[in-house]
Amino acid sequence: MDKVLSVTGLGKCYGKGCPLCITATGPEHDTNLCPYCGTVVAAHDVSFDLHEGEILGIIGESGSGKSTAVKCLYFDDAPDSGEAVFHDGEQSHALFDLNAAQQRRLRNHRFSMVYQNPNLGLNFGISAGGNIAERLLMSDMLDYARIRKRVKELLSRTEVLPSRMDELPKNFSGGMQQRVQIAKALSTNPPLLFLDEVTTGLDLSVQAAILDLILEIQQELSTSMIVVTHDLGVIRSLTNRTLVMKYGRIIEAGLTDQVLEDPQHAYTQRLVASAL
Amino acid sequence: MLNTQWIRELTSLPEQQVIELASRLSQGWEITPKSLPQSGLGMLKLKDGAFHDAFYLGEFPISSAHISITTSQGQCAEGAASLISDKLPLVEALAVCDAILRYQLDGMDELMQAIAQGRAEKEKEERIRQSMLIRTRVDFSLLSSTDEDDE
Amino acid sequence: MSYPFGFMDEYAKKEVRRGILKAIAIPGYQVPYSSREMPMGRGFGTGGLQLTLAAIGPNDTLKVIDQGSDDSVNAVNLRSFIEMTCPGIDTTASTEEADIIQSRHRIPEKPLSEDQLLVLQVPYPDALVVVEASEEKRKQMHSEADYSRLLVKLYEDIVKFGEITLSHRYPTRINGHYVIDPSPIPRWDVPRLHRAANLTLLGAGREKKIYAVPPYTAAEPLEFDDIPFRVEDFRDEHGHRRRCQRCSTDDSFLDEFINEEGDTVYQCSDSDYCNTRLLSASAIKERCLG
Amino acid sequence: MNTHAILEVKNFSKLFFLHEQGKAIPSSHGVNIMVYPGKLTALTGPTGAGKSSVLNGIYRTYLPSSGEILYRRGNGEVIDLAMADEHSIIDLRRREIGFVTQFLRALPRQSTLDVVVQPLYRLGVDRQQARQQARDLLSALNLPERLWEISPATFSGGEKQRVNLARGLIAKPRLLLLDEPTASLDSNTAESVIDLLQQLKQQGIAMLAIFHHPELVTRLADEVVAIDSAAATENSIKENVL
Amino acid sequence: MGYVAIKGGAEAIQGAEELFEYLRCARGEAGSPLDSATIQNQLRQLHSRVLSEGGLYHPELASLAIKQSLGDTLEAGFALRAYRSTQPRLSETPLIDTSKMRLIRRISSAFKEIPGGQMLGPSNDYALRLLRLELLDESPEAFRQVAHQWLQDLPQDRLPDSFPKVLDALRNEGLLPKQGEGKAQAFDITREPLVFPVERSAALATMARAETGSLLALAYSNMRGYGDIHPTVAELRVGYLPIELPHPVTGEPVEVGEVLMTECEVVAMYDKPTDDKAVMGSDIKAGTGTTQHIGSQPTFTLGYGACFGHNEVKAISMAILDRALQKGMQEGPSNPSEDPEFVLLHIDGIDSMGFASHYKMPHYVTFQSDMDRLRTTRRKHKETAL
Repeated sequence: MDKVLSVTGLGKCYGKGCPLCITATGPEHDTNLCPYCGTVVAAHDVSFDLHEGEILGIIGESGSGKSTAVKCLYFDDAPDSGEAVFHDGEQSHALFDLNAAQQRRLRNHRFSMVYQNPNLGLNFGISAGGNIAERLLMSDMLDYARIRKRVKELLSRTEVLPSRMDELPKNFSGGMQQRVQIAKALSTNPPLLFLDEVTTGLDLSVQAAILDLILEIQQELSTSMIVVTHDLGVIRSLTNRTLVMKYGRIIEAGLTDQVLEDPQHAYTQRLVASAL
Repeated sequence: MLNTQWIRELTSLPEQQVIELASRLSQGWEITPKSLPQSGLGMLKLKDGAFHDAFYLGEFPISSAHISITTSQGQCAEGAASLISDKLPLVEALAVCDAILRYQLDGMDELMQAIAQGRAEKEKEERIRQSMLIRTRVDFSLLSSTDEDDE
Repeated sequence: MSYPFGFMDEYAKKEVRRGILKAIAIPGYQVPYSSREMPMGRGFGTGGLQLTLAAIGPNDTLKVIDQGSDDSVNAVNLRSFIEMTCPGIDTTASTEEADIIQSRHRIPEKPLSEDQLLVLQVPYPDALVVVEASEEKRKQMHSEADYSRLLVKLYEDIVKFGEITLSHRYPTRINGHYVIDPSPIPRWDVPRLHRAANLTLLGAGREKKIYAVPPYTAAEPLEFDDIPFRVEDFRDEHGHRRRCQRCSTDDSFLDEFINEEGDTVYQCSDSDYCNTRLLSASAIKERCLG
Repeated sequence: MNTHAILEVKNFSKLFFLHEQGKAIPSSHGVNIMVYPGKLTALTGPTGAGKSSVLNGIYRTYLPSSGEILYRRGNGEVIDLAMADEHSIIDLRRREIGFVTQFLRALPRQSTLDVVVQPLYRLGVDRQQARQQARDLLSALNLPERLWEISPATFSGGEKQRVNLARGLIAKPRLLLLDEPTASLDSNTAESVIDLLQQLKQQGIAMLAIFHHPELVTRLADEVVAIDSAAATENSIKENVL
Repeated sequence: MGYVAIKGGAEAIQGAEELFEYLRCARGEAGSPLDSATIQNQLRQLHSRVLSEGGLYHPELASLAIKQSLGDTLEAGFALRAYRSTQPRLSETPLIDTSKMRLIRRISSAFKEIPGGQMLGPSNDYALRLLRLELLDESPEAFRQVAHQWLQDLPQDRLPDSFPKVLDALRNEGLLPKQGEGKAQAFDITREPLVFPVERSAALATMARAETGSLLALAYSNMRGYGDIHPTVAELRVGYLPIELPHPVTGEPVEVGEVLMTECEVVAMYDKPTDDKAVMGSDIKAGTGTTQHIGSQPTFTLGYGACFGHNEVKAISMAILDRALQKGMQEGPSNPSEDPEFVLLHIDGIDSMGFASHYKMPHYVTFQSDMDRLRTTRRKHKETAL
């Protein structure tokens, strides 16, 4: 299997920083806030690989750095250190060396993000179909009839009635909005998809349906995905491998069933025990 | 030593009086501009009171004149002035006065008298301004002592 | 008080000229400039006026039109101001005779030549303003030629109305990159920007932008491959092209109004074009009859 | 490693360190096992001897504490499963090594058929064809057809077990790990499972199994490894043990 | 044959202007024209607004502008602006410190007693807003008597020429952000266009010549709850600022005049130290009680407002908006009043008034085009309905 993404030593601090920030924070110090200068070490030395068609989970509580890592990769935030190489067919892109325009290009054409809050991924002022059309138009699909056809296909694939494509997403249920978000994310067949707490806040049965949909799509399109969540159930259902983060560090990484059945780190053991 | 306030003092006299004085004192002198007298705008650059950042508050009219003089006695002098105003004749007159003061040319005494007269005018204005403050000063200490008396 | 030639002080005129040169060098790019206050309202053509004043010289012949007409109040007002502050220039109502044509809302019907300059007055310089209020974000979208949100607006229009509802100010892509707001000209006038022989300068005074469509430059309205851009339709209910009730031409943009009898009548919007047609028609008639 | 074996476990140990209690709990110690293509090796021993830990260790659901787990891949290459990187393990799980446990884990809403067909989808088998194979297998395992389209969440223990088996067997792995696959089956179904396992053996599939009933060891095992928590163990052929 | 209905525009324009002028002079011989000094003194506050909104401290032309525009502040400011477009820029003052201002008013609402004292100066803050009907029929004698009376028995004591700033006292206590020298470069909005993001100096300059009502409205939105800076007026000063320019020959500073101005400093509720701002936005998992934050101490935050003339509402509004904009620039705007683009592009009276007026101009062509769209759309609608 080919590597899609390799991340090495990614780090991100909020604050002015001091020489002691790194050594004075982390799981062993039980904080990510530097006691000397007040800097938040949101992520430090985060490294991992992602292979084609793989779903990687990142689990941790809020402030663990899991969202920071994904935000950096999706260019919502800029890291302070580290490298990330995205392998796209013949091409390789050192993500953090690209200029802003190149980054936005990748973001619009090769990556996708499904946010916990559909408000972030969708424009509620335009129709569900219009939301999906925007991404297609961005990729220079300029034939109205073809756009309509593709939008219908995507919506049926994500089990949204195509007859509702011209309605505003704000009239939809939370689960439906998530489906539209997923349809939009998939519209350009991105090789890399980020999912940020996509089922948080949804009813249990809706959660299950969304997870099911994500799995099906992953199998069909062999999209590589990074799933960020604090929910062990999501990790168990979706992912092959899991990173556990705490206070900005990866404290454990392994096959998902191994992390859940035979956790090595004290924190992971506590996490798993508390979820049972 | 030339005081830096003389323009402010002299221009508190009526404009026409200053122009006439300069033209009378410089009668018979040869006056040539060192640069063309101009009027236009100046920009006021302030230091803000909170962070001491520089910023521009706005513009004001400005005129300036720069002349050289050969007096009837053959003495050479140079004078210049700027003024917040767009009245060129006035600023040209001030440039003449500047030369007189700077080179102690003939008429210096008369000019000094006019300046003293202007200074008296300014003093009057200044006393009015000071009165605005003195008469509207809030005396909190008085208030608090009254309170104590009541107790 | 007397004013310098062209009203503005020389420094200001130089700055406008620098802006013009930059605008020509980057077709369709909105060049910011520190627009000066003119003695008429922002929105009354102060952007176009500054361009005209920075470009005009004593031997130039100027035409000022508003809504296609030289007699419109705004055109009259601008023309007399320019005459007052630019001694030595000539003014004309004839499109052909003018070196500089300042216009609001119309491009003259008669194609302009390489020697002519068209100055358009612009209220909103940025076509993206309908989808993005923040100028900072719009600037970034332009730099990446990211017009997808504008196209979504067209998409949504077709979904909702079966038609693109943009009537004037139709977003137009210049030289394959920047999309401009071509000023509130009707869609009728957009194709006449495309590869025109003349230079077109667009000036927004209040929004402080200058941009240009240089001679022979592509100017293409945004459209879908299968739903082409369309100009105003002047056919009657039987599908016949309406004619100007005055000069009888059937190839110009028409104004519609209600006459004394309460009937709807149509007339050329471009007064010079109408007059020219009328003159040549009467010349022909005379020749035939005589 | 033995040239005939597909799997050779050498001196495998597993102990759990529980941070909360601050103590280490030994589970398996010094286990040695051989598994051969077309043969079934049974793992026997008392409850708590760590039999399941061994299977989990081989499948890498548990991280082995020490020892080697040498596996011969389809292409002849030998790999130590105790040390292999995660992506190799994922690939092996997808293509070569199956694991049937007593527990069924599936997405809450997923239909039985969808649960069973998953491994084939992952291999990229045509969807139609994959579903047909799943149907055939479910009927071979006597699961009533009316249950195929509903979620196994509400099934009885025996029904769940069959779904689990079907999913573990459908992709025809080269090595199959079985942890009490017939534990909660009625005798009829148990018989059909036994048939199925026999067939698999004939197809050359290697199996390592833990059985609830000693009788099944007798009927199915070619090799037996008896382990207890105290002593090191190794393969012995069935006859020697019995 | 006449051409549509717009023929004769020129005559109509001239007629309209003559009528406007007639209304200025109506009442004929019974009235008398306003002179410059009357406007400057009797319409002092109006005059101040025009000075600052026109962005040009020219008291005489400001009076003229008020006169010819019949007292419309927007129009009058506009005329001053148009005038400045014709004038060359000759000079720029050195950086002037406003502590040299010759004050006529100085108050603080932060402290009862301030070094140098509080002086109310000319203010009607506490006057009852009752109509003074006696002024309806004011005789010239009574009018002159008021001034005469005030000038009687002027006190002889003398106050210092300048006063310390209240902020300096707070700063010495360490309650304000540490003060370095500040930025020496300033953005000139009269010669460079605003391209966002802009520097604070561009925001200050834009607000200094903004329309008073617009500034007030946006500042008010912040005070009411669309924003939360909770300001206190540390000091409000009105006075004459001496302008010194270097002598053209010797280069030594010479006072060339003075401008009347108002300035205001507000102190706003404290916040995290500026360099820790990013911390506020991120999801911090704070450590246990053992960790201690040894970074810089929280301080009050500050806002500054200033304008030509005597216009206190404008200076206060500007100071509040300055603080709000700093917040928006640092943390991203969460309210319109914190959004630099929103605030700075909508407060200029000349721009906004001009654009509102332009809707009075003919829009035949665009309206024709609108009608075409509506008709076509309706036709389509009918077709699909059939």
